[in-house]
Formats: sequence, C-alpha cells, structure tokens
Amino acid sequence: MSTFDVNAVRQDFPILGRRLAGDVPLVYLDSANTSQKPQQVIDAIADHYALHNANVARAMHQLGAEASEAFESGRSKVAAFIGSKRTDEVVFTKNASEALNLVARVLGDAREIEGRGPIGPGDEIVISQMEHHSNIVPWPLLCERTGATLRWFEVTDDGRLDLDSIELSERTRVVAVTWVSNMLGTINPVAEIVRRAKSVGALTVIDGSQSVPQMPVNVSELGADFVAFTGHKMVGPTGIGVLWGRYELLASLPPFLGGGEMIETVAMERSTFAAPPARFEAGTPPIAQAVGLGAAVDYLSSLGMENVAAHEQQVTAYALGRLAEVPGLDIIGPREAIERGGAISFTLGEVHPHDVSQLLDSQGVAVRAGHHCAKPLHQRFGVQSTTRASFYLYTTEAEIDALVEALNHTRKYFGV
Amino acid sequence: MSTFDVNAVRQDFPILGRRLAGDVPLVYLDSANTSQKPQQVIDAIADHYALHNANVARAMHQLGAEASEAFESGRSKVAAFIGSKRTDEVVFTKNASEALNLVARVLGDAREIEGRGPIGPGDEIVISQMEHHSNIVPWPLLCERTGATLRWFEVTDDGRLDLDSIELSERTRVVAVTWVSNMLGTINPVAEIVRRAKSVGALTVIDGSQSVPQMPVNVSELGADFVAFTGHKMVGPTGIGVLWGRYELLASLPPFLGGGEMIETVAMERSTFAAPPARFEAGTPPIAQAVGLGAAVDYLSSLGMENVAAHEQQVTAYALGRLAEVPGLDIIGPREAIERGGAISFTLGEVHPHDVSQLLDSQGVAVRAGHHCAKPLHQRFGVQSTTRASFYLYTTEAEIDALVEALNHTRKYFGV
Amino acid sequence: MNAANVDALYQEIILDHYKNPQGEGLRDDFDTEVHHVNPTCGDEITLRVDLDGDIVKDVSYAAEGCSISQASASVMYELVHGKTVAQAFAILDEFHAMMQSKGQIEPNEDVLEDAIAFAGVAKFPARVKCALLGWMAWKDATSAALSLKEQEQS
Amino acid sequence: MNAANVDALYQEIILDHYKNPQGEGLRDDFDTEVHHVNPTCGDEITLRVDLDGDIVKDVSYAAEGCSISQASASVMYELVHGKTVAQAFAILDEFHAMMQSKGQIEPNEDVLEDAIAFAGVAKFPARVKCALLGWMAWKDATSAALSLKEQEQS
Ligand SMILES: Cc1ncc(COP(=O)(O)O)c(C=O)c1O
Ligand SMILES: Cc1ncc(COP(=O)(O)O)c(C=O)c1O
Repeated sequence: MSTFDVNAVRQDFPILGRRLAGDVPLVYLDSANTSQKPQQVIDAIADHYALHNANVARAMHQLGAEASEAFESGRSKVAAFIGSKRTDEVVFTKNASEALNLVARVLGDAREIEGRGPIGPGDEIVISQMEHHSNIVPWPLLCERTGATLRWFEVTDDGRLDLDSIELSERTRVVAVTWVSNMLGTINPVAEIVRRAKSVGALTVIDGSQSVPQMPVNVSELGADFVAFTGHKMVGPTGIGVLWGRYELLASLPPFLGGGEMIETVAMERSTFAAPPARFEAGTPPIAQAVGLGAAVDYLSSLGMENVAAHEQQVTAYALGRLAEVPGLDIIGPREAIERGGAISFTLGEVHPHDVSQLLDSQGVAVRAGHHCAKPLHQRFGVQSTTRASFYLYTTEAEIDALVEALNHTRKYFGV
Repeated sequence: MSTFDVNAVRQDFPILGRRLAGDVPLVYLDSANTSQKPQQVIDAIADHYALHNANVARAMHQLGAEASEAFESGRSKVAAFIGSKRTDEVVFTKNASEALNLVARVLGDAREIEGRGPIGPGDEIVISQMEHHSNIVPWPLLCERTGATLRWFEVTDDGRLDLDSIELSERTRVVAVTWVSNMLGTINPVAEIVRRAKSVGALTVIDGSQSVPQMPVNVSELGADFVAFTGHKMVGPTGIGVLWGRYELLASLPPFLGGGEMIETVAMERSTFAAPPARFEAGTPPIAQAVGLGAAVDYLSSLGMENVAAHEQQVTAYALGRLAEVPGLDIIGPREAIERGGAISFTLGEVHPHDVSQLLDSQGVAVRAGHHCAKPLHQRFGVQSTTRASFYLYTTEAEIDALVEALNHTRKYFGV
Repeated sequence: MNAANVDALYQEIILDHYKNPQGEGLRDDFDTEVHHVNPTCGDEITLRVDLDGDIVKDVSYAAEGCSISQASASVMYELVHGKTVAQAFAILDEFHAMMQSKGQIEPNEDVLEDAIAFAGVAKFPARVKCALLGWMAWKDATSAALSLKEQEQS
Repeated sequence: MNAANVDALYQEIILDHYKNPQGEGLRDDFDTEVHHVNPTCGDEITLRVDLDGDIVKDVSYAAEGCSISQASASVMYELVHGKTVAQAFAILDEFHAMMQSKGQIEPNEDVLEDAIAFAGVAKFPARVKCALLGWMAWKDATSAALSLKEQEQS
C-alpha cells in the first residue's frame, strides 16, 4: 500500500511531460473524459502491430496463433481484473456506449428472458437521473420498441441517488444505473440496488465506466447481470469497451450484429449463432486494442487498485478542501470525499464554464466544460453547464494548487 | 507509375522481417484476411497516444483541440481517398461488419426512405451468393423485422455474378453486393449494378472491404448510396471501419446506437439527434484508430493506388500461372487476372485445406483455410472449405515461388 | 498568437457586448422562431425573425451560453436588423468565412464593423461553434420566414 | 518441438485412422443424433449414439473435415464403443485434459491407447478444436440420450 509513488507513476506517461502554448506545463485534469496512457500500453500496441499482427480465430498459421493468443489473453486479463469467474463472460465492444446499447437491443429482441417472457407493455425499465447519455438514450428506444415504461430514481440535493423516489415491483424488468457519476463523482450503493432489483426479479445493468478505472471491482461479488465499461478511461486504448455479462444469461440472448465470427453456420436465409462471447462480436474484433487493454490492466494491477483508489480519494479530499477556498465557486455533488470518486463539477459565479475552461487552458490546466453528457442531471441542479476537474492515478496535489491559482486568475480576468 | 518498388515497400513493414519456427522467413499470403502495417502507421498511433491524447469534440482545452484536429483530419483524409465530396459523409464504425449492420438496422427502422415509405411486406432486398457473412446475416434479420423478402444474384461456374439470375423491380428496395469477392477474387461490375438498381429506385449498398484496399475508388463517380470498408485490411489499425453514405440519405435516417455525442439534446424520455456523421457515432469514437487510418491512406496515396492495383494485378497473374503448374490443384474463381483481385482460393486433391495450410505454415507460408466467412459461396461450388492465398502491395514473385514449393512439399507429404 | 494569449479571444468589444447585450429578449412581433443548441456544450438560443418585405425589421432572442456566443448574438443583432435580407446574408457569409479561416483571412471591417473583434476567435477552433450559434439560428429562421412569405404569395 | 515440426502433429497413427476411419457411417439403430460444426473452418460431424442400458452400444457418424478431426472421430469410436457410459466419460475427460494441456501433461496411455497420438496436436492451438469436434458431439449426444432414458423411466 505504501509503495504507490505518484512521481514514479508520472514517469510512465510521456504526455505528462508536454509543455503547452506559452511554454506552460500541462496540468491534465480531464481524466473522467479520457485517461492518459503509460508507455507500457503504447509499446504493447506498437509491438503487436510490428511483430504479431494477424487476424484471430480464422487464421491457423503461426502469426494467427500468436495474434489469437495475444487477443484472448487480453480477454483473460480483463476477466481476472474484474473478478469474473469465466473468461467467456467478457464481450469486447467498441466502447461503453456500444456495450449499453447492445444490452438494450438484445433484451428488447429476446422472446424469452429467464422464464419471464419478452419485455412488453406494462413492464418497467428503471434508470436514474444521474446517468450518462449512453445509459439514458438506449432505454427510451427500448421502451418505444417494446411498449415498456421508463421510470427513474431521482437525485437528492446533495447529489445522492434517492432510492426511495420510486418503488421497484414485479413489473420492473431492468434496473440500469451508474456505479460512479461522471458529473457529481458520487459512488452509488450498487450492491443495495442489485439486491433490491433481484428481490423483484429484475435484471441489473451497471455502468462501470467511471468505477472500473478507479477502484477494485469484483463483478462476481456484486451479483449484477451486466457491467459495462470502456478502455480509454482506464489507461487503455480507444476503440475498445467491455460488456461483462452473466454467462447463462448471455447464452440465452439473441445476437446483436450479424457477420464474421458470430455465426455457427450461415445459409442465405437463416443462420445459427455461436456461443458467447463470439455471438456478440461480429466482424474482426479490436485485436490490437485488446492487447493494449490487457497491458492497461497489467499496469493497474501492478500498482494495485487499492492504491489507485486510495490515491484518488486523497487527491479528491485535497481538491475539495482547496476549491472551498475559492470565492464564488459552487460545487455540485458531494462536498466531502466520502463515497465519492475523483470528478468535481462546479460553477464559478456568473462566469460561463466555457470561459472558465478557456482561461484555465491558457494556464495549461485542462478541464472539461459543458454538460458532460449528463444533461438531465444538469437540469436537475438548474444549471446549463458546469466546469469539471477530474483526477486519476497520476494527479498531484501540486496540480490541484495550479488549478486553484488558475481559477483565481479567472476570477480576476472576468472581474468576479 | 514506374516508381513502385516492392523491395522498398517491404522495408516499411517490420513484421516482414520476422522469422518463424525452424528459422524460416515469413511468407505472408493472408492479406485478404488482414493486412500488415507499415512503421508509419504504427508510429502515428504511438505518437498520438504519447503526445496528443484527449477526448474529442467534448474537450475544449489544447490537447482536446489537437486530438479533435487529428481525429477529424483522419476523416478528411479518408473522404479524399475515396473521392467523397463531403467529409461528413464518412461515418466511423468499429469495422466493416458494423457498417453493414448499421445500414440494415436503420433502413429497417426508418419510417420513410426518400419518399418510398418504410420497408415492408412485398418489398425485396437483393444480395448475392458471393457475399461475406457480414453482408449476408444482417439482411435476413432485416427481412424478419420488416416482412420483406430476401433474394440474391447467383454465381456462374467461372465465379462471376450472374446479373440475369434475378430481375430487379419496383419492389426492390435495397441491392447489397460486394465489389470484390474475398473468396474468388472476382471484381464485380458494381457500376452496372448501381445503374440497374437506380433504374428501379432501389438503394445500393456496396461492400468495399476488399476493393478500397486494392484499387482506386471514387464513391462519387460510383453513384452508390452506401459503401462499407474496414481499416485493418488497408494497412490501417484494427478497431475502425467506415460507412460512407450519401449525405441527404444519412440525414434522413434514424440513429443506430444511442449515447455520447450522437445527440442534439437529451431529456429522460426523448432526445433529438445530431446531424451525420455524429448521429451514427455513439460514444467515444475510435480516435487513435482514425489517426492511424489517416496515416494508412497517406501511405497508400504516397505509393499511388494505380501502382498498388497494378502490382496486385501483376502478382496475381504470376500466381495464377504458377499455381496452374501444381498437379491436383484446382482454382475456384476466375483463372485469368482479368477483373480479378489478389485472392486465390483452391483445393489440392483430397488433402483437406486445414492440412494444406498446416503444411504451408510449417514452411513459413501463411495462408487461410476454411470457408473464409463465405459459406454459401463454398456451397455453391460444392466444397466445404478451400485454401486461400491472398496478396498485397508487399507481395513478391519470390513469395509465390515459395508458396508453390511448399505446395509441392505438401503433395509429397500426403502422397497425392 | 496562441492558446496562452486569451486576450486575442476576449477583446474589449466582445466583453462589452457580453455585459450589455443589444437587442436581447423575445419580442412578440415575428414571422418565425427557431431553437438552436450546441450539442457539445449545451449552449442554446431561441431566436425570432420579423421581416418587413425585404427588410430584416427585427431579430429578437433569448440565449444562454458563454461570453462568445452571447456577444456574437448581440453583434449579429446590431449588424442585421434594419438591413435588407440580401445585405444581411452577405454579412453572414463574410462572418462565416472569417470564422472558418483559422485566422488566415483579413476581415473586411467595412462589412463586419464590431464583428471583426471575432477574428481572434477563429484561432480557437473549439470556440468557433460558439461564435456561430446565433448566426446559424438567424439563417435558419430567416430562410424559414422567406419560404413562408413565398407560400403566402402563391 | 515447434510449428515447423509437423511430424509431431501428423503421427503415423493419425494418418492411418484418417485413411481408414473406424466405425464410419450413420447406422439406423440410435437413441440420439447431433450435428456439430467448427464455426471457424466449417468442419462438420453428424453423430448418433445408441445406448444399451449402461453400455455405449454403438457410435455412428458422418464427418467432413481435416485429417485431425476425421482421425479423432475414428479413434474416439474405437475407444468408447462397448464401454460403459461412465468409462467412456472418463476417457473423454482424459482426452480433453490432454488437449488443453499445451503439451504439459504426460498422457495416460493405459486409458487413451491410440489416442495418445494426439498429444502432439495439443501443441498446435489452432488444431485442438479439430481434435475435439467428434468428442464434443459424442458428449452432447450421450448426455441427451441419458436424459431421454431418464424421462422414459419417470
Ligand atoms: C468482403 C468482406 N466484407 C466484409 C468483411 C468484414 O470486415 P470486418 O471483419 O473488418 O468487419 C470482410 C473481411 O473479413 C470481407 O472480406
Ligand atoms: C458514466 C459513463 N458512462 C458511459 C460513458 C461512455 O463511454 P464511451 O464514450 O467510451 O462509450 C462515459 C464516458 O464518457 C461515462 O462517464
């Protein structure tokens, strides 16, 4: 635990040495948007292309065997990283958004879901007001196709899910919520949500896009049916996401996209489909990206996810303290580092978030401004947009100081 | 034209220097499956991660601007490479399979398609017997959802599309065919097919997965409605494909996946959708992969696609000649290098293709054995599987000689 | 000039318009109303156009957004109201060209007046959409108003 | 041993079984029939199982595939027919373990007899599926036959 050394970690990330316009050093506080990549991941991808590149599954020659081995070992590493009991419960998608859409599509298409029949009129799909657009948009579309009704958990003034705002019932078929909010930073009581959903026989879909990168995750202990996350937020490459699903459930669901390796046999008019995960991976998969993601989870495991989480916690606590000193700055979401991840959204007096982020950028501080793909949640708090600073395993307290200094400069610039 | 030097080209591909088991050099003849990558592409990806990585569109800081510029310039390069008049006609997908599924899904979901109403019972979808599974499986699924009927062009004994095997009519809504067969190598008369489809008011979907890598392609001159292809077969990375679509048509179609950047505005129950291409790119796109694909088309353009096509033609002609000398070897598909790309599928007496490819592999010669995701086409020729050798811009005549030698060794080994 | 030099972006004129927006508010006389959103950041504008024959009689709007998008709507109001539709479209074209130029085009001060202050914005690609939001809304609303009048006449 | 050494893969015994497959053909007496496909390459087998109480009375099959998959079905026929179901499952387990071992397990010749010739195949990961095709079909058909009998009895 004591071996986590943020300065040593930073040496692995070449981009952190960049200098920006005006020769100021980069202060990257936008990791909830996408994380930076260590040299180990960059090299793993480059080496794969340079020495082992071939298509997988289909190719029986030596390069094909090497590429298949590298690709499938990416899958095993991810499975081990999230505590999946089976490797074949890990489906590779292009990002978390595809993973969530995949679930919504195939649940809508299924004629039978674990003895409860298809989803239809009278059934309810439950999400929350705290979701990223990727875990909102697919669900009303499912409701439109099936006749089911959309309901959602509301959010309290201090940025927590209000689990009593609606009641789950036997009509509830799916409960889809985020583990950690990408806007508020809130860590939701997903175990409790899974328990409640199970007690009424509903399936659970957990959006782990912000939790898997930040904290130790064990999908088997969680007991959810599906967990979705994305490579680029966990020091891995773009172009790859993961849908973890309970095997028997995956095996009972219809395919999503057709083609390539997802078939068992094809005739012009009718095909039969392969077992999971292949059933849900049409076409050439993200091969080099799976290799890169494997290297990413190796990297995270070598640091230790407890250490990553502890560091995140510490930096977040420090940031919450320092930001409270900035006059006119208003944090939306939990103000204490309790059940809270490293994303802090705030407003700064009347200065529009775009203008805040522009001024911060001129000082080398990279944050995000806008609705962070969580428009309903912004509406909930009566703001059109916010500025968000988000932290990760390479973030230092000195960078938080730089943020605060740049915020004070911004206040002066706009005279607030 | 005379500047194409295959030996110089080979220097750009680090993997071509690899030695395999038994210290034999690699003879990579599986490029129709996936192509190898030049150092220029590998470096472009690594540099992007090391120096310019950020999320796109959403990020307004300097790194975000650099990443967006790099990503969108990948799109512009692809658009220019295929002669698209507009950059926003290029939609990035995860591979060609997703591009084809996307078209089939949104055409099935559309309530209105250019004044002809939705696809429904009585309507016909036309494909061909020569398609890759990725351009077969989505279409019966569309027919199932809409009640339309699937029909297909048959294939002649010499491996050409029989355009008179069915007649298009006013009931024909979509004609989806491959430009170049990945099994037979046949180059289809797509311009003529587009002309016939247009004359009955049908939409055309061209699978360019094997043509875009091999020959100069101009989608504007072709006049099709959609063209799909995939990055990894054109010296680009895995994890990225392209759907080119006519803008007005794309703009009139419903979205495919929901989330991230594909929205205009989101409320819990109803969202409005962004203009193409964003509408069809839910979630974080394949950013580094678009950068890599940009580098790939730069590489191809610097060689000149006429030169690439001429080289392919020359190597294929040489291979067809040399393979004809091998006793018991039977080529399926055109036997002359006329209207023909660089994939040659064959049988070798009674020796099963797996056994052929295993023996070739033991000599360092990498080919593919199986049905090459074209099972109905294998059935058409009464074979369960074939061995396929396929060539690309780095293939030499010496490699063809090595193939022939290894085939003769295989004949001896199995006593045929 | 680079991203560190925000003064190029936040010209005095822009900050003035931001603090004292001209023509703001939604007025009751209008032919068409549109609502535009910048999907990336959520900036919004509701905009109404009132044509009197060939003349842009009024442009009224309610906008929520950053200093650049707000100031741009204000400058746009000043430039187009009272002009003929043809003149106003010519100004739009000039403004649009300047914004797309990445700072390579010398802006025409005679046509653009106060709007030349936005020349600096063209060097900040992420902000170009902010500066264009109001103008694109005006273009849409005016085009719609024109086809409306055409239909009425036929 | 490596990919260049194909003799490790194509043992005499395997080639013999390939050329003279044992028990081939679909016979009329059977309890269950299954059809298995190796999706990657298209190799296929149709296989029938005939149980007589505890005894695997017959296994009959029609297979289309490579030397490894054909020879494996032939060896499997020899090993399981006439054995008790329990014995046959034990042999299957032993074979399966050998194939998954990447060549790390010393195969048990007493149990596997001719099938130890497949030890070399375990070193060619792409071919493991070929060697397992017939066995997996037998496992499926036999499991189905067993539940059929159970149902009949209850
Ligand atoms: C003709 C053809 N279409 C489609 C595909 C599918 O491409 P991908 O696997 O990249 O989706 C391929 C390649 O396998 C192909 O050869
Ligand atoms: C909570 C949450 N869910 C889903 C996503 C979507 O991830 P991706 O853009 O990789 O699909 C994100 C990231 O943007 C997120 O923060």
